[in-house]
Amino acid sequence: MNQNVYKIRSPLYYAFLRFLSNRAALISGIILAIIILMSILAPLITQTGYEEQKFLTNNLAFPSLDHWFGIDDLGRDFYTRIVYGARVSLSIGFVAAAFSVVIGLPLGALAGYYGGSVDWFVMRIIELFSVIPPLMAALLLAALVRGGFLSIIFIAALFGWVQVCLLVRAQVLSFKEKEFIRSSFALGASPMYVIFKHLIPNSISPVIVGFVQAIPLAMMLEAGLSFLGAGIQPPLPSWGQMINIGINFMFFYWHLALFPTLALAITVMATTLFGDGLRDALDPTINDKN
Amino acid sequence: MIFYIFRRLLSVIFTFIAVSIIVFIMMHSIPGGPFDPVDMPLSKAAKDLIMKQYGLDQQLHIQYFKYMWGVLHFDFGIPYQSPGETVLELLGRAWVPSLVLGGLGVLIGAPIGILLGMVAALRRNSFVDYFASAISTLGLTIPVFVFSMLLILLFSVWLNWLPASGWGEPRKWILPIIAYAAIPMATYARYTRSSMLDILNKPFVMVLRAKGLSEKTIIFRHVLRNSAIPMVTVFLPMFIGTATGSIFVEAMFRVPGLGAYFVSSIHTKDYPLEMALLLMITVMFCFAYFLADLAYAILNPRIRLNSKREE
Amino acid sequence: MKTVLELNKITKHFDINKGIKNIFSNKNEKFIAVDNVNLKLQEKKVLGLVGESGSGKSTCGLIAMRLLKPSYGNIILENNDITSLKNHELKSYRKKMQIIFQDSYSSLNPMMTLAQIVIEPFIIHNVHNFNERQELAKELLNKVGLNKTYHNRYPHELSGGERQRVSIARALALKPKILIADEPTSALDVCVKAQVINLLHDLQEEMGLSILFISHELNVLRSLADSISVMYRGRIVEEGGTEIIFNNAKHPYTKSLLEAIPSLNPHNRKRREFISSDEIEMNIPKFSINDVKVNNKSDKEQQLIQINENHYVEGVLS
Amino acid sequence: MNIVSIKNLNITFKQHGNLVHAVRNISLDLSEGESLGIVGESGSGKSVTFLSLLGLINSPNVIINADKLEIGGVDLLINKKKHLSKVRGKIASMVFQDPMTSFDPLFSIGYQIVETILTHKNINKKDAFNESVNLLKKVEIQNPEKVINYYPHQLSGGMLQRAMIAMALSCEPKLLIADEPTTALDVTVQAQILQLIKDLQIENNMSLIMITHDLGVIAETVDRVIVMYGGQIMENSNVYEIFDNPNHPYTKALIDSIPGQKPGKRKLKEITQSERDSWYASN
Repeated sequence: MNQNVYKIRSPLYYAFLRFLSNRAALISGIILAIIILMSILAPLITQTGYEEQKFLTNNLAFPSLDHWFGIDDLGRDFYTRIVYGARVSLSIGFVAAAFSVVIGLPLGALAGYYGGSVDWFVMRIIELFSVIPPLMAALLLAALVRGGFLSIIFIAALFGWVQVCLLVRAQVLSFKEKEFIRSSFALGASPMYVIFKHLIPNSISPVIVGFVQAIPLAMMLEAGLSFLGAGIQPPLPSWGQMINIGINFMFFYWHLALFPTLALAITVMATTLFGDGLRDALDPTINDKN
Repeated sequence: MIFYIFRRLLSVIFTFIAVSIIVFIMMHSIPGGPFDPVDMPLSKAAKDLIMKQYGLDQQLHIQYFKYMWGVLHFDFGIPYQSPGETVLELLGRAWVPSLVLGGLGVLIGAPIGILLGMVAALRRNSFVDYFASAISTLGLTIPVFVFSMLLILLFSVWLNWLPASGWGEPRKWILPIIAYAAIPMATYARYTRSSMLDILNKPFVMVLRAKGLSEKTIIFRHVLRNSAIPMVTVFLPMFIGTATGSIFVEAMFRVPGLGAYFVSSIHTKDYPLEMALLLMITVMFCFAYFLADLAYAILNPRIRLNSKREE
Repeated sequence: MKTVLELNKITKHFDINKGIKNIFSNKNEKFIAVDNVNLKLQEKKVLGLVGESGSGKSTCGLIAMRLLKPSYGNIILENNDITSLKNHELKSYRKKMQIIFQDSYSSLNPMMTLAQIVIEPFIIHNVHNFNERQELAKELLNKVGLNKTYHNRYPHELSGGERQRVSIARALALKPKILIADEPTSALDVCVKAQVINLLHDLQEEMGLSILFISHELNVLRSLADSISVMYRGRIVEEGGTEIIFNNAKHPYTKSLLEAIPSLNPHNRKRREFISSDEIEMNIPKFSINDVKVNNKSDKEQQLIQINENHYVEGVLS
Repeated sequence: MNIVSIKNLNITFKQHGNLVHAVRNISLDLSEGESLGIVGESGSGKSVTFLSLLGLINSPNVIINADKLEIGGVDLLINKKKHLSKVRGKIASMVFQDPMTSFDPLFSIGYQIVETILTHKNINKKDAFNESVNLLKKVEIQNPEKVINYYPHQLSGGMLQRAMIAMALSCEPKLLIADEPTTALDVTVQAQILQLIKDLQIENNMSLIMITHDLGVIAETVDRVIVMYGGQIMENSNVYEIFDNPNHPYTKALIDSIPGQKPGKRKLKEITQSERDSWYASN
């Protein structure tokens, strides 16, 4: 090692380098950032609120210069509704993913660390979840809690935690056998010390990957339920809801169907690709591409 | 071997009962009953008569046990929305469109996906590799109803080649089948590609080359055989998932399949139909996973011939 | 000579089926990894524990460190039995005994800098304040030959030999009396192996360490160990001073081990005769009472027969 | 006639941006029936040289160029694919380090040996099967009729390595390349495998290339030794020369740093970084 000033490089720095080299993930990361910005600055970049029916006169008008996405069936500016739809979709995605991590991380860590009956119990619950058809159960739940913002988050988190739990459990299981865990036990460390000082810092990558991958799942579930009328109730704008309305006008007013569909597709794809990029960057052992 | 099968059957029964309880309670706690004045303007007396006739006035747990007793005798009760037939008959009728469209979707989608995955793994960083990765990413990320919407917009609305909806003569089947095929194709493309790449990097492939085997023999006789095992275990659960119909595809293409009936049974709170649908699909998933594990154990000699290492 | 660490009648069973999801047979076989082993580690001495893979030598190391519960037998550390102490009671004893492993990469937390790794023992036993800890860490890293530029580097930036030095530094942080080395040099290249052996050599003398050195390489033990115990299929078959073992080994297995070491002189190449495991079991050495030291304990338990001052062999006393 | 002749072989790897010179103009010749040992630390390029010889390095970002690259008279520089198929398994075959991962887990040992025989000889399956049973006998595997139908996970490391040697010899190659064949095995099993390779080499008048980091293996099995460091050949002379009076300092250091040569606890000779830098830059 040459003696000059040696730049200290943490493993996360190299993960960042690997992420930058993955063009697809980078581009989708930028798109995702733009969409997030758009939804935060929604009031600034839209003319009216998402409810004001100011353009009843030229109802269902096609996209024009002053109304980029045209007018919807109730005379509201469609571009505004799409932008506010982003806010709904993303917030549900992020909050549900956060809850998925809040539920999945501890369960995964405990199942992985203690094994035995704890692990058996957690795995039976996961088995139960993987056997019930997800959408049908979600529909049933949505009907039970009468749809709405918070209940959708609850349902999305209910199905999201399984993924995070499995990722964390696998990571803890593989690290539990590592010698540096044995060494710290040999030093006299208590289980709590080992979990917080060794296992959790090394589980950052599955947690981040689990979180980012839970977002598109939650968004898709919200859009699906809203599409079936059991999700977000009007007037709160949701892309799934708009697509449902869009079908009826599809033959004559294509813009009502096209824009929400594209919006949802782009957002979900950007998030998923961004998540995949993170996963490959954080865990170089999965040599998928080259 | 029998010991293992017995343990798995036990867990299937346990799951069946657990799911039935959860669903039963959830179903009945949805506010409003099947014969509310809102849906059907009925006088109080007439409503009580019907409730009595369907046994809905009894206490919840009694209803549950009566229902489960019926299930044991394959009597899933009478659907409220079409009292003329039993739930089983309705399901038999309703499953045909889902099975045909979903089934064909998987049977078409999976092989194409496998082919794409194989070519992508063999021609790495070539056009096909990027195309296959793009297809698999698209397929897995775009929600199915969005994809169906795009199909309808493209082929029915603008190009006007295919009818947008309906179930009947085969021309109407094309779009739903494509919609169904998207996810299996994408999953298998990605799955085949990564499992083949994984096998290709294994040391024994280098030994095969050093032995002088031709690249073709190595791929078809060894690499494919090794990467086939994970693919076989994925097939059955995926087939069940798709062949029981997707609510979205059936809603978008107005197909009277299981998904459609499920949605309507929730709105009309058609308890027997709802329960039967959910339980049937859950049991099928249980068996699918069980058979998948069994197939994995049989195909993999390491588990089939589980003997100590010969000294 | 004071015994600092003693393993007394240690036995360890593993049942085979619990581990792998065994589909095709549910009969429950027991695998005996360690069978009634007695080991004594003298103060300031290096005891070599040699045996092939699957002989149970690493299991003994883990049991001695109380990282693995023995099925039977007890561990005596400086004359107190620590076999069934609870974790918090055991903590003070932990300071006296430390372990280093073979796979140097997985013995260091990839997310921690080298300084943090070496400081961890002080944090666990909360000794010294923050500045003292930094100072001690620098000192420890220097002692194992890693200058201050290594201080906040990460494990993935180090070579195998360097990583092994860090785990040695961490093990010596609390100035233990006993070091258990579980094949620390097996995965290293020839030259790096020599450096680590020399390092252990110096540290042993400087700190008066007693080392239980577990290895499958007899030649490594020849340059490092004062006495050697030979393990075969979970039991000790021969024990004695290093040169005694090298020059007149009695047990057939020890002989086959010595025979198998490739000689470094092409001139004395020779064809070797190999004996199978059943032949080893068949001709266990036999000794008559009179020509053997009289103080052999007569109880059946005592497996090893003392045949002279510092040499014990598994054998039949007739 | 030389079975192997290599002139100025250079192998460079492109790793995200910078070029790593794994092998720097290596030249060596091996005559028929001769046994050559390649010794060096990990990363000295000893394995890469011979893997590239048989075209077994298929990563896209590797550049291999040489003035001459010939095995058994077959020139591997021009239209590699066709010529390689003539060489691999027939003229030259290889034995690898870890027997546990060198067999396809889904096929029995017998199948994988018969498969090799049928690739090179057009004889019917029955004869190929009998031939492979004899091969297992030749590598001293007990009751070969039973073992032939076993799967790789049912055999121990030593047995699998013997099966791999049998597979390598199935088409009577003129050259056997053994890449650290005994590193993953126990000491007693290692001695048996080395002796087996030696006997088979003499019996079939085969040339042998033994790649290892262990000078003991070299002393036991080969006639000539090439010491490699940093992708270059440091010394190339017969085995007695190397051990009796090594002339390159690196070879001396390698020999002196081997533990356990003399009785008693003693320190071993170490190599300093400055020495390493000087050798790396030397020729």
